Amino acid sequence: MVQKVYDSAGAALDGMVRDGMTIVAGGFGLCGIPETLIDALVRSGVRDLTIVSNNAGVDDFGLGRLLRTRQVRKMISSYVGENREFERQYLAGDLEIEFSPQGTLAERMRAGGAGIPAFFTRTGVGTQIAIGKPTADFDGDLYVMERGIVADLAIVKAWKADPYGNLVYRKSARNFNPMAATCGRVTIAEVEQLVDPGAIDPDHVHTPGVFVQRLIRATCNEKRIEQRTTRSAHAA
Amino acid sequence: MVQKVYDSAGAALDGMVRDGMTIVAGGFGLCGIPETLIDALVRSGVRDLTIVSNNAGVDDFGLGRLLRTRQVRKMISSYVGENREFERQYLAGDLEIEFSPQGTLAERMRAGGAGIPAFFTRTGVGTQIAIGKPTADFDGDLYVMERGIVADLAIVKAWKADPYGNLVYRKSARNFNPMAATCGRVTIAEVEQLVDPGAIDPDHVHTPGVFVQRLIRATCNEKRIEQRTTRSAHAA
Amino acid sequence: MSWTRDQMAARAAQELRDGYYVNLGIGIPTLVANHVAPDIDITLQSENGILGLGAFPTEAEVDPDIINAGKQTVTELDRTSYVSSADSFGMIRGGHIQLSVLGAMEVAENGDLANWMVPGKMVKGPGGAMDLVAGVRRIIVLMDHLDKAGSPKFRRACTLPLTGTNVVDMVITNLAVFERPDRASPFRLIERAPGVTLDRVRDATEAHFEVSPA
Amino acid sequence: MSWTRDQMAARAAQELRDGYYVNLGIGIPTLVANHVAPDIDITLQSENGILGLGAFPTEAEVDPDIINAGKQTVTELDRTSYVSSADSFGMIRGGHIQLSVLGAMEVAENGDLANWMVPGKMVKGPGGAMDLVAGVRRIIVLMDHLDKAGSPKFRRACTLPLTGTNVVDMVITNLAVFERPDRASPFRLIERAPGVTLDRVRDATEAHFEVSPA
Repeated sequence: MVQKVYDSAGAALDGMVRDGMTIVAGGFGLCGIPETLIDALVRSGVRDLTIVSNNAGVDDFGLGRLLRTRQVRKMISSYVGENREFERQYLAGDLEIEFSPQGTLAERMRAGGAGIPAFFTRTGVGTQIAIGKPTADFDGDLYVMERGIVADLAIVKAWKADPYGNLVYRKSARNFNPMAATCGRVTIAEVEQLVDPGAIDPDHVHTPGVFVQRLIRATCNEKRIEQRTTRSAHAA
Repeated sequence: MVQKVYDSAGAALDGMVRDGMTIVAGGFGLCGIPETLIDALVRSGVRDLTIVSNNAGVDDFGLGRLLRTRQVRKMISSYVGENREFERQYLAGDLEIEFSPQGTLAERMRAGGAGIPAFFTRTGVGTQIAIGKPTADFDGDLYVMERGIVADLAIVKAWKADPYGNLVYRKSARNFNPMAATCGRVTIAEVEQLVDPGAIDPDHVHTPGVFVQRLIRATCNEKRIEQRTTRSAHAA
Repeated sequence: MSWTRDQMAARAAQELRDGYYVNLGIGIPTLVANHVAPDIDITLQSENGILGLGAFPTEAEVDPDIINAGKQTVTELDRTSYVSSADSFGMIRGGHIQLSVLGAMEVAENGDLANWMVPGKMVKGPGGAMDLVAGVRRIIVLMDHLDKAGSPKFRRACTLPLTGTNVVDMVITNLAVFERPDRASPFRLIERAPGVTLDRVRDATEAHFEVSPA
Repeated sequence: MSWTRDQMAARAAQELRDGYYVNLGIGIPTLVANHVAPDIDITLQSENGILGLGAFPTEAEVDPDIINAGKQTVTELDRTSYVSSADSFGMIRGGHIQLSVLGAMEVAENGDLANWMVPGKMVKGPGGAMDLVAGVRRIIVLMDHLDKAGSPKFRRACTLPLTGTNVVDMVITNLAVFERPDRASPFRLIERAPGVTLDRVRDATEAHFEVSPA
């Protein structure tokens, strides 16, 4: 059996990174992001990356770390509002951004992973997002054509994995991870728990092992919270 | 709270059927088919149906029952090989068939449910399936455009449901049911077990309740086997 | 007099129907959840991948793996299911969410909506707003009637880059409520805040609108 | 002499590599699973929605909810996951399955494949065959060298309606093995069954092919 489990993020990235490559990353905001692999990418020194990710992290966490070290040339995202370093580099012309509406971005990843090079959506019709893209009329409504995304590498965060690479996500940390896992030519997953073969019910697998080539135990599980909103326990 | 649980298949179908309508049905072969709802459709006497389903059942079971009573005008399927009644009616010109490759059919249901009117696939390029359909070149390969499917009614079979309509399928009985559930303007699910609110782990839901308008306990769970293939227990 | 934000949210909550699946935008729209009538059961959707959003957690309940589309910590309910963002936007794009309440910078009389960028300012991106307005069946905008400079936000045409074209069904401001029965019809003024005259609404509105009762 | 069906399946099994995800078609291709080398670990996919197919069940294990794409009862393994048919064909169409072994009525020298309909006979439909040949990275055809009428099945061009164009990478018959390194290259005869002469292969083959070693 091919061994998918690697000892460290550095070992899992070995031979998988090169300057100018495209990397898709799971996560929404700072939730469900592959913290361990992002740190390893920082250490790898790889440059001129195109990163496909819904968000760009914050200044000192998540993908923000790769921005701070200026390893990123272009982002494909739906929202990058939480990151001042991003703004500085963008305004200086050092960083390119391609905005994709959030649902369109999610679908572009799924399409790329499922061998669908393009699909039509109403999202963005008549807006700047549709400029330069083909449109078509179906049953009297206008739709814009969007392209599937296939990346050189996908990095995802999951809650549990078995040695076959079957992944289970936890709650809203699932977000973009399942699609990201499908659209990398190589996919590396970091997981909070590595469990024995058979420990995951076959009906509960979110990402089947076929999509995961390499696997590590996550060593960074900080899970920083962006908006800690609470209510009083007494009011409950 | 809107009550989704109905007392019987007949009650759940009440007001939902009309001659000439399009119905999408989950199931693959005789596995995971909505047996109870199919029988109720037979009893309803509704006619001139267009049925979207991967298969057409067998002569005396599954969708074959609706064929035998000549309630079906057209099938959209990938494979109808197990049904002689189908063959008789087709050769007599009483039944129309639109073949869609299995993966294309699954994707067309998903697309219809997800608001995607059309997508491109390599499947069927250069074959009879692609005749009359637009094609386009992406990155040097030719693809054919296929349309999303939205049906007037979807009927699906699940293993478990809670009163909110959250569904869980069992093993390979999942097959086409999740996509069928999304692409009906109204979706009725029949389930083997109705469980209490909260009894299904939110991470294990296969079809979220938003897609299910009506729900019944299945009274037919024959689950007929088409190819009973076994090995000797001693050889194991 | 004009309506407070809570009163605007309460007015939007009157549009909810039993059994609705609803997506509430970030900001004032989230207040709508506080005004749901007791006999109405709705399910809130969060586009990152939660169907069945609960309230904010107590300190003890805070779970970094349960956040809403505003990246706020939330809780789950006995009806909750989690899905991928692709499946979540499948619900949205596929028309399975009945109602969305969103904020806006500008709304045009033809139903165009602008709420994602101001030229010359740093662009943060559309997030899920374009998907919501394109896919959800009914869109209600909650916004101040005038912007900070005192200019009308309900306009003949949007001056800002659009989020969607012909997507707004109802506009609730601090002064008035405008509605249209379908997207081929003009907006009609159906309610005014207490003490707000028709003339005041006309003065503060650039968009053409009908008045009901006429 | 010519190869038996089991020998053809065993030859196909030699193409398996450790870690491969493989889809085996209905009929002779299913026999390939019986010939996997002990040091090779592969995972079988069934397009209805099983990744990690097990053997046939014992009578006690039969479960009508576990069937393969041939509608046969099967079992699950400790690696198994179930997915929807949409997700299953996502694996196939997206190129995540390394190898598929399929039967064929005809293969053409340009790699075209016909295996789904015979004009004049009742058409049963393509099932998943068109998706498999379009999406799986490498396609091996297992078929008899001649049809029942004694005509060559490996032809200049297919006479039957196509399942896919330029999709076949290797042809294993009861007489010989043909392969090509990529889909721009011609097929090359690389093996013959014991006692089968080159002339016999030429006589029984309509397709042009190269011979290796030349």
